[in-house]
Amino acid sequence: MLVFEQARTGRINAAQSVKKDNVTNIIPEQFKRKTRPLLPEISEMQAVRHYTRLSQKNFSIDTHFYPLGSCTMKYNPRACNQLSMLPGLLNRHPATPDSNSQGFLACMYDLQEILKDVTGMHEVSLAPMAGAQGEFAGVAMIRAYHDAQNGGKGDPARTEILVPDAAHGTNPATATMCNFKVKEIPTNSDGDVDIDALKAAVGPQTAGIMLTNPSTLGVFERKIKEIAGIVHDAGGLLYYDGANLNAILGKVKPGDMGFDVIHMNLHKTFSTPHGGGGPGAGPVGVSKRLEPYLPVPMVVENEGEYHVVTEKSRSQSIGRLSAYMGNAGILLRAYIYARMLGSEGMQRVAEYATLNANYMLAVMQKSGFEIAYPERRATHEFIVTLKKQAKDLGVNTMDFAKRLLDYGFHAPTTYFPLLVPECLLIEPTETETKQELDDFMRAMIAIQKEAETEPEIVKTAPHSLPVRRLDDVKAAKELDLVWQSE
Amino acid sequence: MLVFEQARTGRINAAQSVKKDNVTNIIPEQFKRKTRPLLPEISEMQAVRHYTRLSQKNFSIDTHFYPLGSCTMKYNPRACNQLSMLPGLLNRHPATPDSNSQGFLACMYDLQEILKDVTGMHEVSLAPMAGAQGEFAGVAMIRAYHDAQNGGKGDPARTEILVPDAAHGTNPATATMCNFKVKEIPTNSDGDVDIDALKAAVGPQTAGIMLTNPSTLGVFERKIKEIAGIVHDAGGLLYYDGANLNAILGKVKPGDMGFDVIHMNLHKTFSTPHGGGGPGAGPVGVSKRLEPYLPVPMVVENEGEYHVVTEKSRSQSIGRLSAYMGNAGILLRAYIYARMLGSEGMQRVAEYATLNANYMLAVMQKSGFEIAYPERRATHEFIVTLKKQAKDLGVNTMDFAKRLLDYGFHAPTTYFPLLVPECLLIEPTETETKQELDDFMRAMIAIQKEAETEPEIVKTAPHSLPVRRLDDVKAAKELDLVWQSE
Amino acid sequence: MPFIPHTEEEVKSMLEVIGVDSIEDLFDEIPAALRSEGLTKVPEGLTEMEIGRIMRARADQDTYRLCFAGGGAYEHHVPAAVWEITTRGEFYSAYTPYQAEASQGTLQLLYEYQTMMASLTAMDVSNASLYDGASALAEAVLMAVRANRKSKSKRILMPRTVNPAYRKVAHNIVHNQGIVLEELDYDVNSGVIDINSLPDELGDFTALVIPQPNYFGSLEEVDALTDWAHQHKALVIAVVNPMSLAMLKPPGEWGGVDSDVVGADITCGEGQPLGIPLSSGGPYFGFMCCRQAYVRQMPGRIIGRTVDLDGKQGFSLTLQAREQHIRRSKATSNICTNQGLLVTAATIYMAIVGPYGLENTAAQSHSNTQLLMSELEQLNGVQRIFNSANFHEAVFKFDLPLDDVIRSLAAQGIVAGIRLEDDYPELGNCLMVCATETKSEDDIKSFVQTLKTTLTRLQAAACPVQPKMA
Amino acid sequence: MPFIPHTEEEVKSMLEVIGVDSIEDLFDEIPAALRSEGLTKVPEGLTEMEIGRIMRARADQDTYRLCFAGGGAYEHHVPAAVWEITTRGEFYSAYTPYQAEASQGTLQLLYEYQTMMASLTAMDVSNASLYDGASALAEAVLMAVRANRKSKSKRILMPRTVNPAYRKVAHNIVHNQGIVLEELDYDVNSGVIDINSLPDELGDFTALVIPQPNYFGSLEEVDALTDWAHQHKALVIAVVNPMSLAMLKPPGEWGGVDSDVVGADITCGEGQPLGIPLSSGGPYFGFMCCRQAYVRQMPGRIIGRTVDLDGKQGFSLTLQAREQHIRRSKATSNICTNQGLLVTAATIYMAIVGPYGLENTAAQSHSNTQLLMSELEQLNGVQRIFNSANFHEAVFKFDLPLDDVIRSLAAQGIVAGIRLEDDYPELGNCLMVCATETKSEDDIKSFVQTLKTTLTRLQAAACPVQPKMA
Ligand SMILES: Cc1ncc(COP(=O)(O)O)c(C=O)c1O
Ligand SMILES: Cc1ncc(COP(=O)(O)O)c(C=O)c1O
Repeated sequence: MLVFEQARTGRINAAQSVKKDNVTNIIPEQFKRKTRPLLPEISEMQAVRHYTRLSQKNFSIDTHFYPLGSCTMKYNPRACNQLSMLPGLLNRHPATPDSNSQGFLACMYDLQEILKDVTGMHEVSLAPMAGAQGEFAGVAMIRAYHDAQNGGKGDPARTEILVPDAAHGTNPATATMCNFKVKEIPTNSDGDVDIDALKAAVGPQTAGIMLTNPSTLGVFERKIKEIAGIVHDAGGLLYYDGANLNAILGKVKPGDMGFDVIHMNLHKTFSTPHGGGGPGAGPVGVSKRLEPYLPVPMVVENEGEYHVVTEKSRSQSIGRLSAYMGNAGILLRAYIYARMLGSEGMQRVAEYATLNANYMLAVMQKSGFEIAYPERRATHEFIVTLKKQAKDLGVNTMDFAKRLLDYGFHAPTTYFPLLVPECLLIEPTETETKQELDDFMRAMIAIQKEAETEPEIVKTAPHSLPVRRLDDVKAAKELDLVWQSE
Repeated sequence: MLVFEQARTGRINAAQSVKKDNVTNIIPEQFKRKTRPLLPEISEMQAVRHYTRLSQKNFSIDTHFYPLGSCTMKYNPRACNQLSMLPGLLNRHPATPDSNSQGFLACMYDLQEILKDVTGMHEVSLAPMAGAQGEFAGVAMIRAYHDAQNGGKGDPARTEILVPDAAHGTNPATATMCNFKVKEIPTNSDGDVDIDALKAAVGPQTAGIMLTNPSTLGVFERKIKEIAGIVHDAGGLLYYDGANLNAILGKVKPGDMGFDVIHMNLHKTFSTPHGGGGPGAGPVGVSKRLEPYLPVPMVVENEGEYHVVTEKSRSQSIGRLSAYMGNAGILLRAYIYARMLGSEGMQRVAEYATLNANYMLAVMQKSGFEIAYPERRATHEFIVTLKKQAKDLGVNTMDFAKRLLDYGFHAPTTYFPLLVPECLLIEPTETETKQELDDFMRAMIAIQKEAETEPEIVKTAPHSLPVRRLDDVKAAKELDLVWQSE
Repeated sequence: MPFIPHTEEEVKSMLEVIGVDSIEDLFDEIPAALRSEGLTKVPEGLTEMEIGRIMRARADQDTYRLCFAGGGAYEHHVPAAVWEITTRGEFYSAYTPYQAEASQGTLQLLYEYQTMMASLTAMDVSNASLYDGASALAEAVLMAVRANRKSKSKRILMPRTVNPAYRKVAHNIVHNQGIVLEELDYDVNSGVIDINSLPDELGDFTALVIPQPNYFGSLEEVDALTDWAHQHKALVIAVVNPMSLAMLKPPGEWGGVDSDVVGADITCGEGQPLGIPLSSGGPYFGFMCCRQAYVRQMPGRIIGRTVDLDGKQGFSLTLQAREQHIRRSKATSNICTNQGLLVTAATIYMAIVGPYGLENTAAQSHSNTQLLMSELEQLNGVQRIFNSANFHEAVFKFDLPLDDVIRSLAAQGIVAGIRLEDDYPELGNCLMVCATETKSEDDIKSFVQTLKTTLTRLQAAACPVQPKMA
Repeated sequence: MPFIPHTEEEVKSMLEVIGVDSIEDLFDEIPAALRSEGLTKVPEGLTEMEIGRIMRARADQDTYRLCFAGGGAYEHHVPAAVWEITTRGEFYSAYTPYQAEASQGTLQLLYEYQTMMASLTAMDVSNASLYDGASALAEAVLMAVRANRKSKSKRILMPRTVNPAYRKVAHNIVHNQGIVLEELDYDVNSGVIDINSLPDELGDFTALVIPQPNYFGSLEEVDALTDWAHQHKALVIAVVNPMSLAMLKPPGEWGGVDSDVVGADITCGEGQPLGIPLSSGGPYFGFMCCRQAYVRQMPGRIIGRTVDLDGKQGFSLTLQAREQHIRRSKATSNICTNQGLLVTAATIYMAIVGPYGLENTAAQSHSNTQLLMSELEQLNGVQRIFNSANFHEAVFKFDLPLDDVIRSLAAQGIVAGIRLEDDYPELGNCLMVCATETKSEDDIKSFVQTLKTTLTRLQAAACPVQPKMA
């Protein structure tokens, strides 16, 4: 039942309603609202009960294995939540003078330093509020860089951004937002970028390339140094999509691969919560030549005092991307997590995430599932393709995905990357136990058997969730986005 | 799966494990533990997932209507939890000097004053940790009072406590703990105490009587003044079991009814959480003559400063009943709740709890259910007896109760009070909406229909819960209280 | 190992299955030259207890007593239930609801949120959030350019009474696409846009941005502005404080006096006042609502109600063809991760306070600010500078150097307000203050009293030699 | 109306169904003379925001910097996850699991708890909690009297090294039934019971209570004491700190050297160290474990594992025939509501820290106390008074008036420890201190340094006239 259907006109939560004694209201008539908005008139208990029960209808990391490839669904330590919400931090107004904000600013500064270290970049800004905004900041910096060339006259010919066909959708979308044309680069059959195609594609029109390494195919781009050389030689810059940083944390630094700019998804690698869609945090790191363009605000240290620097003192900055300091509370969570991991712990993240993925790959392969890149090492994730099942049994990836829900597992990422047909991108993360991985794989094998013997049960799954399979076509055709009373 | 079955030897939560650098261990060999205890070796995430999932298997006020008679399952405001756990309160060691505890002590003092007012008693002690301990304190004070009579020689003939047959089990059990004999007083067919039987029962052996008013039969004892007279005239004292205070909060004061001592269940009337079994808080209030015997500690105010008083300065006190100040954190919750209600809000509690119960009684009666005391007003609860259903259809109260779970409602109290056969004691509380009550009654009617047409579905209920009906006989016969590996 | 559950034995058996000797071997495709030497600036790992100690010390350091700053981030009471439910694992640790059947909790909540926001703004539809108010404005500008087929100008009229940070963010984002934000000045006496100053002859604009209340807390002539825009074939982008909408005419009802078209076309803003803690400026959430006709131009997630195989009601992400994961370089925006958890909190907040609670909160904030204003007006050396009606913020000009005042109050545990000079050079020595419902009368008087004492002290310090018989 | 959802319309329709005119009519069975005039000492209701302001001010008032008090309540680190899960509505707002099928969450958790506690104490079985450590001891005494069929004495040997508050509570509860707690003194040098002082000739005791560590933090000769009791047909009631059991021999393994019987018969204690915040002394929880043979004499709830109609594992309250709601005046105890929520926290705590975490916490607490002791021993005017091995507490005698020291440290934000004189007149000017794992080396040194300065200052104040050339 919707919350509105539980309401009754005139029901008031007095404990939550400021008393209007002696209220002065001098708002002129023409500015006033005339009718009450449709907010539910329910009691506090009704609200608590309704949303508590709704919450129970979700799968989440706290309740289920959630091997969603590219999303790094690992344990979100509860300490990060609790400590980032300490009253002194939770109540701090963003306009509080620096003098009264040294505790908060110290955390931001320390986090910048930590991220510099793990990325091998020259400088970091914490400003962007998610991966896609980090990408925006990065590509905007690439634009700013080219615009500053030739003694400030710019390099207007550089109108293209190269993007491998395996890239996440945010990469081309970001290039467009920065007014670049997108040129797709194909992938070899072994999952690496097609070097010949790249060579053919670069030129004086190349502003840069956006790469994810490890790529979204779950493999490490081995020719990264060669790629960097090709793009740099053509005058382009290299952008690193850090969504997969979990795979190499502390093991390899993007800065060492030759990247000029990177974003990180702290809500992936640094385990801040996904919150059913967000928030995230997408700090950017840059090489020395892009440093002047970093988005503000940033935090600097000066004789033991921390200060916020803004566009005022950073005139070449691409500027601010949010009203204040990005998703500050999320940055705090990432900082707390980073400190708990420490230098050794970070490397272990990459190691065990990789171990888990390669273990699953090996078992899945032995169990008869087709691996997309069987000759490659998995990084922290790998791809199974169910194209044979789809063709021979009429049971496709979506069917497997939905049926997994019945078995108590969230589905891996489906139908991404787009270039692998009927794919499942599986990312177990380092925080899952071998037992859990084994249970998941047993479920996959059981579903495979079902697909062979009673495919209907798979094709009409799920059967044990709050709803059965939903009609997405109807949703898009007969748009119902807002509840109307009768 | 049990938590132990998810463990693996050697799994360590490093973030939760104090580092043992430089640890000095000078415990002599003969005192040392030799084998590790069987605590689960699981990761923090496993623990979070396991207990989060377990929690989802519970019914609770935050998820379900829970009309458990005598238990006052009403909304537990979340503010009470949050504010009682503010760091300054949560971290306070009980041995903190009074000088550094004025905030906490002020709350305790204010709560004492509030409880004095709502009970109409002369003085209050917050010490007891639940209703039953409040009863113990009360009856122990009655004993202390009699022991102090005759110039301190005592009144050793007073060996009996009278208890109506409708009383809660804790009443007779408490009398026994204080070494009194229990004499049961029968109830009239209208639900009031049988006055003639009472008159016959009192005498020089009577130490006192324990009464619940409104009684556990869901009716107000109309002859209370007469009863008080009879018992007092016989030299006995009157104990008030405050479990049902919700029904009369701010409307009638037990002190005005003639009671000498009362306990309150703050986890009922003052809405502190039940926590799956506890904690509670059972403050006691007394008339002037019992004041010297109140349990310690208590809080007094002196020129704006609050102090804890102990047995040191209260030599006639029955003493302390807990190591510190009872369930302090629960007392804080009750205080916060009381302040939000305020004087008017308290009276409304009684009014709307009573309205809800009488409304349900009326509808249930019209729907054909047999009411135990149809000629009486319901207080905040009332009794339905299903003895006809049990006899005619073979579907008993337990079957109805279990079937209600399938309909998404917690069952009312079953088979209590013992003197009404096949009874359901229904207490809706004031925080439930009319909609919820109507839904519950629709479910009852639906179950009645099932009982008539397909009784098996009721007799084998529940069908939609994590487990089906459990074998309690096996549980008691083949005791399995502790998990053993293999 | 923190957060890694593997035992040695398990690692051994897993490596065996893979067929390698060590975990290190799994990194053998990475060119050796790239392998890093380890981390040098990352300190050693801490236990939860150790980091707790550090964070508590830092948090304690930043605690203040009273805050009268607003400027886009407002201190409101948040019912305890809001965050106790929002941080339940099932909301907190879920991903974007791609698998709808396993995400009905989040999806139904978002559908309810869309309904609440649409009603609050009186717009047809709402999306499920953007990053924050500032970036929401940027997205609104981009959307207006896509949506307004009648204009090719890529010029947007942007009043200076819009939050300066929002204007900067909007510029930083949209200028890459050649979109120009043309500034529109305000009237110095009223602090609002002078209708007569609108560039009637200047021709083609894609959209007019209208803030209400504006950055100074003042109330713009939204009806006239809306009608002006629609007469000039420009779309109206409303930037509003959702809390104020409990009292103020919602954007969906603006205008229609001198024009057939009623209402703003796109409404956006900052959702923080709806149950989101101040938290140093984030995470908050941006909201966006629009006319039904423009829904396919809207960026961000949108949830639709549909049915399952049994015809039972259910919810799912819809109109995904607008989004980057489907449309890639042609998407309406690059946004992917949004601010779902904050929307969760805001939805629960609105459900708990309801229409009356929201109205009372807004009214009390308005009233408290009126009290603060009248108290401040009685101080020497402090003058209110705009004479327009306002919601819950007001601007005061100080005779003494404002920075000294702010610094001194900060040292006394009071965040005095927002200094405007950086963003409005013409408003030197001007402080913007705000008193929401969380301020008691005592708080307000204590602030004014402290300010008075401070001013006297600073005054005395400024003229150390007192005239003998003044 | 706070927490009441009724609208006027609903009230009207409900009254109609009942057939009365007003809510007031529903109280018509209450004699008019009894109706109260209203409440006079209860202030007007407050909103959540208003009470929040009051509570925050009061909480801030009581904040201190460091605490070295123990004495039965110990500051330990509690992982954030513990209370975030414990306060989930489904645990927090459920009742006692009478309807087992709708309470499997709580019931399985309690079964797991019983398993953990039985293993930690090395006893056969555990109940599901009692109120606190002190009242648990009282219940243990009552239980021993029921269980020990060989003794009719109703006399219990109660060492003075048992927490004095526990002894008082036990007396206050059991003396009503004519049970006598006979005091047993300790050795003044060691602070533990002298085996040779045990009353060999005095005859029949129902039970001997053995604390480990004892109230002073010292380690009792548990093996010899246990054997002595069993040789004398007395039961052994162990009172233990569950945290210490990660390092110390568990009661189930005590004795058996000079007796055939191994182990305590009943073990009880305070569960607070297992993840429960200090919270001014409560709510905590009492635990109780015993031999299988005595399980039917045990008070409190007990959970059993069983099967459902399909043979599937499930959990329910069992042995209810011991309890008051069935057995009434013949029940093993009057306890009904227990401390379920705290047990929930303790179970999650033990699951998260695991055996290693618990061991390390205990070991670090022990070690920190050793450090604190060695630092204190270097101060002038402060002497340790017992020479026995100890766990994480120790007693020091001061030359200067202890109350002044305590007061002065409190004013500096330090809770110095527990003064023993009230309970032990012979220990005048003695302070008991405790340093758990939450104290860093710096904390300990800062405490000792502050103490040193304070002592010097007090010393100076005590002899205001300094000898000229001392
Ligand atoms: C490979 C990749 N790149 C970029 C992104 C975008 O990050 P965000 O969702 O934080 O905007 C994602 C996340 O979904 C991703 O998986
Ligand atoms: C009527 C009555 N009396 C006494 C009690 C005992 O209170 P408690 O459970 O708090 O010990 C109860 C509660 O169950 C009760 O309902």
